[in-house]
Amino acid sequence: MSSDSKKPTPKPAAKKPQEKPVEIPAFEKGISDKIVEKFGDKIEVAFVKKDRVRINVSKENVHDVAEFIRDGLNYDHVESVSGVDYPQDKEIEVVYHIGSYSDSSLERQILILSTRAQREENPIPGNDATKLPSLRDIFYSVEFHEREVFEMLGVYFEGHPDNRRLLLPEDWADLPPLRKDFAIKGR
Amino acid sequence: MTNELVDFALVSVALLGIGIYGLAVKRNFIRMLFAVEIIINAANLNLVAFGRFLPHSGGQTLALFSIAIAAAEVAVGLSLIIVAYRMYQNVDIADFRSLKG
Amino acid sequence: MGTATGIIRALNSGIKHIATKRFTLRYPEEKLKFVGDGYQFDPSTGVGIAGLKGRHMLFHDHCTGCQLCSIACEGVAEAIAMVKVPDEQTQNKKSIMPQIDYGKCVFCGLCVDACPFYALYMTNDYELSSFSKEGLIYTPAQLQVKPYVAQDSEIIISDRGATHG
Amino acid sequence: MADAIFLALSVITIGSAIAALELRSLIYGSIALMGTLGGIAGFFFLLDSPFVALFQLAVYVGSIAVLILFTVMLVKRELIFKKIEDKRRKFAGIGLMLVTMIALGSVFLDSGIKTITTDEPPVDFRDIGTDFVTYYWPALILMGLILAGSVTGALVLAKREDVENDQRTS
Amino acid sequence: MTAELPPGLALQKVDERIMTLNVGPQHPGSGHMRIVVQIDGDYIVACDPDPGYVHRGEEKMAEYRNYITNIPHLERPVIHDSCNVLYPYVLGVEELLGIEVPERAKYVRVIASELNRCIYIMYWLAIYGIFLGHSTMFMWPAGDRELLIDLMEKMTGARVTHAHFVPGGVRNDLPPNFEDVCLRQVNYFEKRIKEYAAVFYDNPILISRTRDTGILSRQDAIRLGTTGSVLRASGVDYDLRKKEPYDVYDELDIHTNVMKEGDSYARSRIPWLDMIESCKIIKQALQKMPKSGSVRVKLKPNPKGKNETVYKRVESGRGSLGCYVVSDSKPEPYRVKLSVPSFRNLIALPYLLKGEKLGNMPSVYWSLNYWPVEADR
Amino acid sequence: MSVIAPNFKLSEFIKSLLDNAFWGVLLMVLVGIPAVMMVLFFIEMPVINGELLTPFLALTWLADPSRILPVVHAFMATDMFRVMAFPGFGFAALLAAGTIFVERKMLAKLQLRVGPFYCGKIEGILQLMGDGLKLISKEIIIPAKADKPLFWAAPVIFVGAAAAFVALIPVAPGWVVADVDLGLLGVFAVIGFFPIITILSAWSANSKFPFIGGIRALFQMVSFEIPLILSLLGVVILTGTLNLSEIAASQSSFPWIVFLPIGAIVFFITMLAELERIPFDLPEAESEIVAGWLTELSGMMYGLVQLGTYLKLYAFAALFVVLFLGGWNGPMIVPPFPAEILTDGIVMGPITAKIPGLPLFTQEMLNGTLWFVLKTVGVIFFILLPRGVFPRIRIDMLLNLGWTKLIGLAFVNIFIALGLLYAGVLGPGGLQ
Repeated sequence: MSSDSKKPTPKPAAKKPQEKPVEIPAFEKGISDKIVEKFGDKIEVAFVKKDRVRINVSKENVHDVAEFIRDGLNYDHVESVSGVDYPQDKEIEVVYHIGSYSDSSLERQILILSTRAQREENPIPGNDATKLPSLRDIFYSVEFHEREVFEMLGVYFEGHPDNRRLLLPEDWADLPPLRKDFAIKGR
Repeated sequence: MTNELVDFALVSVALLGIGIYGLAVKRNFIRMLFAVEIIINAANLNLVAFGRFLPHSGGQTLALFSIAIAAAEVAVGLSLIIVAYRMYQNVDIADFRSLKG
Repeated sequence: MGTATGIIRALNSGIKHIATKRFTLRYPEEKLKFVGDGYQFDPSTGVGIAGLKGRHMLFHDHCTGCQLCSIACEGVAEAIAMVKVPDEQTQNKKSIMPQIDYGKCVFCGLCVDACPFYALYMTNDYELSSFSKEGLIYTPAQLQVKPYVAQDSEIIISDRGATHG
Repeated sequence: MADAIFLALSVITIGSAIAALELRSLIYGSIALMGTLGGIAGFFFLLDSPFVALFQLAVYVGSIAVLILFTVMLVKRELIFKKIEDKRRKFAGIGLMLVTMIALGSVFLDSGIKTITTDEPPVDFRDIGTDFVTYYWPALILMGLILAGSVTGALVLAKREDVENDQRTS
Repeated sequence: MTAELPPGLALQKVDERIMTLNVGPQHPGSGHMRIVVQIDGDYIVACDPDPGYVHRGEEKMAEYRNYITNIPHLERPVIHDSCNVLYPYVLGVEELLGIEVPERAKYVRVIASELNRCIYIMYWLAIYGIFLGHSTMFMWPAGDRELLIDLMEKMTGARVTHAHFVPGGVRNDLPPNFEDVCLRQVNYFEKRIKEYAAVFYDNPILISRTRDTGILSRQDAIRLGTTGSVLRASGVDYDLRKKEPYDVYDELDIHTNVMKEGDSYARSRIPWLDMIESCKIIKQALQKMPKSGSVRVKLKPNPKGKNETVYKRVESGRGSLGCYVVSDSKPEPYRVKLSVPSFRNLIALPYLLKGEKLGNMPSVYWSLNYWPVEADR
Repeated sequence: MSVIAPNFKLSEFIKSLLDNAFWGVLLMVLVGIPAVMMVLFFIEMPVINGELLTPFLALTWLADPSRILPVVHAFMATDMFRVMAFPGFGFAALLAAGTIFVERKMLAKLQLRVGPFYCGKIEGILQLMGDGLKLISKEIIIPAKADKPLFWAAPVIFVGAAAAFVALIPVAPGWVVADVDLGLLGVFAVIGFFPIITILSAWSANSKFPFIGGIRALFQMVSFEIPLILSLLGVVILTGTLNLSEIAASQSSFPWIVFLPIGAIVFFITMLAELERIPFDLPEAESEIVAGWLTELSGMMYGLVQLGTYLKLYAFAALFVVLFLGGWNGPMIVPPFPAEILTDGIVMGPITAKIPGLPLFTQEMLNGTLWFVLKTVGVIFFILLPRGVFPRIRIDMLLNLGWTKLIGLAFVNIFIALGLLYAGVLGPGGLQ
């Protein structure tokens, strides 16, 4: 539950806008402003760069924010869902790269929505506290991506209708392999 | 012709007997259809044999009619079997009791 | 009748191709020609000149035994091991040179890029098969040999199709 | 020579008729039935009526046997090998068979047909064709109608209400 | 989800009439994956794709290697399209390291990328042909592909796994006389692929077989997040080379092929049109390319990235290919995520196959422009 | 556990050869020769040159080339020769083998590749033999739960049915294995056997993919039999006979394809479907159902099915030639034999060569065979060509084609034939 927007050290792009006072693109700034206007301090804009806007959300709000991104901002599909493990924060970050096909002004934009789930030392995938709300009812295209994140990092997506393994073998009994404490042999 | 008419007639009687036995004993729908086929063929054999020995072309003509009708009968019978099988998941006619009435 | 004309067009195209030249490289008898004799490194720009990424060639008088190729290979294939060589070179005090295991090498060419003294090149010798795993390990002495491969076939394009000639 | 062939054919026909009813596997039963039908076709050849014989082969072996095999294969595998009958009925059936065979056989043997042989030339199959289109033409048309009707009826009976197309997920 | 059975092992109870077919992994019509197909008669009632037979953990491997040594293994997912698979990673690393690429290198990259796209599509087309039982359409692309492979071999030195793109440019310069050879072979190649129309694309049997099968409507294509030829066959005009031009694509004249139908035929025709388009791009690039100049910026050994995340995407042979790189100021990337088009298009497979005939299974499956090895990564 | 081949040792190799030779000679002396003699004892031997051919005499003559000739003559007059060699199995198998070779090389040429190349030095002509050897030497694997008798029997019966089909085809005037009065009806009867064999083989393998393939083959064959039969009725109406030899002889002036092109097209398409050739090779659609009903067959069983398939291909092509292309009719191109060749042999200076077969092979027969083979090869070419050009079609499209379009066209063909008959243009017996 410590996954609020208080980002610890390796939150990469947080200080970036401050340290380099490059001109912030206006259109992207407009997008981030709309979200900030709607949700206020529930969210945090991590960076605004050319074609990329990154927003950090806590896991309680991610569903509402995603719904607003779809309905209010015309984003319509998720390109990629990546999980990043931060063992020193005891958190797992899940990053959604959201794009739009139907709105021609948003075609080159990627909205990066990141949220964090609690990480457990001894994961029991699906049955521990590493849980996030699924965005499948908002963006249908996350279906296989979330399945992949579930098996690779052990993040269970509540509300996902088909939370089975996808890539790993059925008898995989080790740690979720993309966690940092799963080490490749010999390395 | 070295064979006599009575030989063919006896074979056909034997086939008829086997067919009757099958109809009486078997409870499998498909096997009963086999028995009916055997009886029809016994009749055809008689038709052709008598037609050959009269001699008259009517025997063969009737046999051809009979074969064609048998084909129709088999088609209908098999479709009935399929329907019944779909309903009861079985081929035992004892299970088809509720068809009565 | 679009269907009929389509079918006739397809058949016609098929029959026409019976008279087209065959496009097959009959490999062990013909070998495709390549640019140069391998991957050369241009010291002035630091850029490779194209060639084939085949087996390596080691210039003993350039190699200093700095192990950079081995380090470059570490993350990729771990095919390069540094071994002692008997001959004495002035620039190579430790007398170690790379030995390459072609059972592991992926021919990415990173070792060639890593070599600061231009001692390691890749050549167009790609026929490296061997009956044993040991036969695939090339010692520095073997790597010194300049390969000779008879490669003369080129793609010839004419009106009746392309062939390897 | 014809006698040997006749004997062989009778053995094949009657044997495979019994086998068709008694073999445990329905598939083999169907194959044995094909043997019976082929044997009957052989008898037709012996009787100098090759047209009926080939017709028998084409219709029975070519289509009816296929239909039967197809139906049998639709049935569950364990039912193909299941044999359903009861003992008492079996004895009664054998009795019935014997009674029929003995009665009819004795009638045949007793009647005058025992001595009938013929040396006349066989009926040409062209005569049958002439018969069909002259004397029997109403019957021919009726037969065609019956065939068409029965096939249509069979199709209607066997057609299953198809899986409705609720395919697309929403 | 039940706690006892591991996910993925739970068996559904099915109707007796329904037959379950395991199409793959050892099946001529599956590629390196398994499709569990449930058929009722000739109709598919359910379909469950099961990839993962060639999963190699590329993303995990990338966390252990530095930015440069990641190159040879990151191109392995699609060796036929290896330049394009590597492209977003290289672009991302360039942004992380803050490198500006020389102009000539950008053109060389575009040429290599377009050649590789053609090579990939030819391979895909060959398999599509054999899936439809058209053996000639297997042999012709497999043979004509050799023209381009020969070009790539002259250019990079390797036939499939080129490892040609590096952060800061390309590995080596073009060989002498390359422009003429390339122009000649690409011209002949273009002539050859236009001959496929009579035998394959305008063949009435093929058209009647693939028309109106596996229709993906425009809304669904967007909603499912498909990409590449699948998306453009459904009427969405979206090509990253035009919409978000990287390198020098904004200086080239690119035409995007879009079809409205969204059926298997449109999905299979779009890549072929793309190939013809690629040939034009190559010719343009050969014309506009600076005739000399550096093609590579020399990097420091073991470069360290900024403490940033980048997400770069390119248009590969199958669609938009994204690469998300998280860096934490170490020589190794903290996390590399490949968002591959095959994986994104796979989601459409169960959706398209439901209610389809079994005979349409191979054509619909392969028209998704799907490469199993890439989806597994 | 994989087995590594042991190292080659010359001594062991020679020993194994000697062993084999020893056992072979022993078995031949103890079993083989007595068995042959016993068999020969029961066979009615022909009388040649006024002498009864006893086994002893036969063996003596075998050693004397000048005395073999009458034996060859006698053999060529037998039915055995007809069944085994010339119009029958051997001839058809030869043509079938040629078909396979031509198919491979032609397809390779069409697909811009080389095809079989190395086996046999010249363009790989011995490749087929190599493949046959490979198939024979392969292990025959039978699925554990297969119905073994049926599984074994099906390929053999398949070849048998194909051979029966071949037997009905007249090659040259008088050269036909079974000159049945109702040949065409016999063809229909034989064709009816193939679906049964297919479905039995498919069912007996007890596997899913063969079963789906078998059901597809059944659908395809049964539904295309009807347009096949109907498309041939036009020819029967015009010739007024069912005898294939008479039908072929009736086309001495015009082949029927001139008058019945629709029937020929319908027959050609149905022929492709009955043969399971591309574009109708659904029963073996490898991308959907691995290899259809052939999936579980291995080794020589697969080889037998392939042999049967190509025999069937030859038979269908020959049937097309006989029915629509005029059979053996064609201009005389073989020079007539002078009488002295038959009696004295060919005198070439000091050497006199006597050709043993010539009295049997008349000029008409050679000419007819030549034309027949030429036409058949042409038809086979057009059967093979679609394989390089068309993709496979789908089962519902196939059934739709068979039941609606082809049957309709076949009826059109029948009405054309009837119209020609009643208009008095043509009638039974050919052009009047």
